[in-house]
Amino acid sequence: MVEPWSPFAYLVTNLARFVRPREVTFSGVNSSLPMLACMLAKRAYDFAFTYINVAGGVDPEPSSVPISSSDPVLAEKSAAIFANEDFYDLCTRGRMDLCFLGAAQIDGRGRTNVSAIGDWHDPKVRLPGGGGGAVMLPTARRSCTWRTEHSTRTLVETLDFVTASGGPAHGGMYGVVTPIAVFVHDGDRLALDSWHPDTTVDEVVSRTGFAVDTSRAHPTAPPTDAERAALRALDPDGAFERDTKIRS
Amino acid sequence: MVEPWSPFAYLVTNLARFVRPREVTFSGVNSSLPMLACMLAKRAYDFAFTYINVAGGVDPEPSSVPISSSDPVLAEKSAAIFANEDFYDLCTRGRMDLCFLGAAQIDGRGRTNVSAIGDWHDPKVRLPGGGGGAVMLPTARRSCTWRTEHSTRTLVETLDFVTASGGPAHGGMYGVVTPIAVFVHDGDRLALDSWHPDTTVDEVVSRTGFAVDTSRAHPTAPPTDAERAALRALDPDGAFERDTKIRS
Amino acid sequence: MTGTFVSLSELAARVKDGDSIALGGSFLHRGPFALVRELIRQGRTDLEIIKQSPGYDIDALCRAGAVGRARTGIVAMEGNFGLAPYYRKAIETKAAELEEHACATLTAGLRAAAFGVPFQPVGGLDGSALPELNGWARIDDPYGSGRGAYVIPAITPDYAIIHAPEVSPNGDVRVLGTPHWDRIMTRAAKKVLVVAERVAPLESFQERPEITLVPGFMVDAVAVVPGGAWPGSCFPDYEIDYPAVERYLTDTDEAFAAHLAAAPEAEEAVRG
Amino acid sequence: MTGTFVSLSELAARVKDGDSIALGGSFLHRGPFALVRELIRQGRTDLEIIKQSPGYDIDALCRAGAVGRARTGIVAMEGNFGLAPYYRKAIETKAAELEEHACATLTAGLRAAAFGVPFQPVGGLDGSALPELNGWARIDDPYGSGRGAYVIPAITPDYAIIHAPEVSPNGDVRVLGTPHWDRIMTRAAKKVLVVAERVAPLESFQERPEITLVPGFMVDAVAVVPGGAWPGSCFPDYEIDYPAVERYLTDTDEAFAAHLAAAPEAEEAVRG
Repeated sequence: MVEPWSPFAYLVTNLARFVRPREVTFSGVNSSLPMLACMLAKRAYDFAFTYINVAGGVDPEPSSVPISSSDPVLAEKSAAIFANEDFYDLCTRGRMDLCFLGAAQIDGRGRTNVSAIGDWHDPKVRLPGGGGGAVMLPTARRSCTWRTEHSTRTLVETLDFVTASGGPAHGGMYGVVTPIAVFVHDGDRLALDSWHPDTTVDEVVSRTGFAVDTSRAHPTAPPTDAERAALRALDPDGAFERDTKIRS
Repeated sequence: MVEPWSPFAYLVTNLARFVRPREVTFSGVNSSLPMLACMLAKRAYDFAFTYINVAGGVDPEPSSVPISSSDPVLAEKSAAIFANEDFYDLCTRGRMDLCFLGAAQIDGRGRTNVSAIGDWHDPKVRLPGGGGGAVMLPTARRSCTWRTEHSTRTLVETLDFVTASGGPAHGGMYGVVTPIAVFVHDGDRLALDSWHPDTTVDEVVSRTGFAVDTSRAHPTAPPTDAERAALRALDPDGAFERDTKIRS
Repeated sequence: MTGTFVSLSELAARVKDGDSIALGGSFLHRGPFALVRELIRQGRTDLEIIKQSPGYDIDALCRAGAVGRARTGIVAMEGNFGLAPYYRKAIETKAAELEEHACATLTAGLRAAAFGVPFQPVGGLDGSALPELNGWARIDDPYGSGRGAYVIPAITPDYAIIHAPEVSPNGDVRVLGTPHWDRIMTRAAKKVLVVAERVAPLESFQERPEITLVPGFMVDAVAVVPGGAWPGSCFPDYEIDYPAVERYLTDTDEAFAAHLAAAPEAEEAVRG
Repeated sequence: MTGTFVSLSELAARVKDGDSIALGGSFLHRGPFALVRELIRQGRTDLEIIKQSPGYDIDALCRAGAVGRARTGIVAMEGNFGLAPYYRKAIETKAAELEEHACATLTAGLRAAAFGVPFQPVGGLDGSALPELNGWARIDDPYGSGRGAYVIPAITPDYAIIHAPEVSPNGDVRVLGTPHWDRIMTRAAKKVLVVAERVAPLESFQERPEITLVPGFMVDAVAVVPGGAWPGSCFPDYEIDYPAVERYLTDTDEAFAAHLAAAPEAEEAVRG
């Protein structure tokens, strides 16, 4: 019997799969899932890449997995402190390969809203703000985001506010992972790349607020033994899984 | 009998006298005399000031006096490394009180040429270039310079090239020291402030290429015992005095 | 030169109603939280908060009604706590005004101030609604590259206020691990105030001067407050006190009062 | 990741005729002088030299006819040696072209490249003839302060080449004392080459990561050349060899050849 692929594990694993050999990959504040994804990639994949994070760490060897994705433990055993100004400049000068950036709403072009629900000037919900997004999304070579809720509230036809968008080189988020699907940008729009084997294309489409091309989609490849083992090692007692409020 | 006041000692001592309590004072590359002046001021004057230098030192306690005014010894016992970008930014944002800046030619307005003798594009002599001058002279609160030759070649009516000039706040060099005189800017032009007791106002005027107001000038106050003792301690065997090629 | 050491209450008293303050650290890490609480105790109002990623600090200040304006990039409690509830309420009710930045645009404004120039170009922002919202100008490259850049106006806080594990007797500031945004804040602000865990011997600074983040001559005053970054972390001394953050988030006046009273500096604050 | 360690000759071979190279250090201090000499031995020509305060390096390169263009702030041998004679001759005879900067305008151009923007405002320059000479544009503050600033176009060296006392096995670079302009050079350049005195244990970097100037992932290749900053200093290892500088300045081809042959890396260079 195959172990079920929990929404949490699906998210972390598919975020990790965006990491590529020899590249520079970044995770920031408020980003526990990308942090876990980068740590999973380091453990599970048989290639080298540079992992930098908002704690200043460069390929750190944290003694524990912190709740806060900006925790100083993420710089343990780092041989350098590559701090905020440095990694932002790295990104704006075009040397950041992959950025994980948060989003509240995502539209079909891969743009994001992290600012407000409702009118910005009279918000129904004031959101955290985009952090690095407005500067990093247009300048990083690729950016990926995630949502723990796959719904027409989060994947929308029209953003309430465009916090971050794509730059001259690309159209927005390269990849989006939800508890049931993985989207990849086709240069014009986000297209369905794969769906959780326990769901269907129809369900993904019906729960997505923007029109989505599914013509090249396929069921997501199940987690490898190495991916499962890595995630188990990172979250042995399931604390992160419990803390991640997923609406799937 | 009073010990003679050598041109070298006159230069160093009168540069030191521009240092004021509680201020931030800077010496840079190619600036042995200002370096000695700052070290003299630390030893001879009964007030505190912050001495920063191009070696990154902040109030250092050098174990020896280096030939190069950018030598790492000038950061010994410093509690911080305040490096190039930092001290330039300090200056351009208006927090540098006193800068010592080199010059080849100085005009009556206190502007400097450190670029070329003759036409810049077809120079008779290509000079070192102004280093910090063009940015620091307009932005430091006060700047001072020195020449080891007091002549109509160095203190000129017309610069061959304007490397550095004054900013909106002031007209150029605040102070100029030569082997025989001290000039201070009166807001409009450099005026004679004092002359070496062994020379005369007439000699100073005749050897100065620009018109100079002498109406408030007086003989330079002789070196104090503390100033003499400090310079003796800094240059016990007269090596700096010999190395300083003075044409007086 | 000798550093100026004062009590926490004296340090806070330097900040006046309506001042703009850049707060060091990020989210729950190494923030000048003792000073923030002392500003609340002293009843400060109409503060302008400048920080790329505030959280507990701006939330507590909003809860106390001390904030007039926020210039921020991302605001959250982080960890598992989500949004900063009192900040959110202050913005939604318009009790406080928000100038929404990307973290890097706030940094650009601080860089302009630190560099002594009126504006600073910044990369990115293409397609974002933030430039129009904030009235940021786009300037074409005068050198004909065909590229342009948005420029951010200089941001000059009245005070940069940072928390550090160690200061020297001369007020030199040492930080271990990431400096977050503290470096550029201390260069951009008119004055620098520091809360430190402890005074370390001058010799330890002289041995490794490269680590010193702020030389003493740039520091206006220091208050030594052990544990002052509580309930946040101060590397390498202590980690986040998550239960204390959770208690802070209890939505009653009593809980907030109890939280302020439980802070490490509370005893001194009562004395002061 | 493991650093890429190569011989000095291989390191130099990465730089091609016509490339622009930013050289670390200042005057006779911690310059990548072994690499500079190796470029001379390999007969490189038409190089663009970018450095705020070059001296021995640019002088030797001019002496060998390797320089096509200089972008510099101040050029001198320093100490008691005065002007850099072969640099001076190269400019006066127009063998090399000069783009004269203030140190801070060169830094501004490097900052533009490091920040990913086409131009960078810089303070000062009021009344200087340099902006007109270089065609630098002045831009008014679009935010109505009435202030303006000259802006410097981005300067993106093909290579930043620095000398450091220590690298880690992963190519992390540690510098003690002032970094001079090495930080901004390594952020502005397309690629970073490093000459190091020695490889130090990774653990020593992990103990004090704050001191690391360049993380290994930014470094293209490293050559280990003990004494490579000769005849200059490399803090904390050795001081300037003034007699060697004096011998270098002897104006004969033989003296220059003897100088190159006497360099610490000469044996390896012969082998390589």
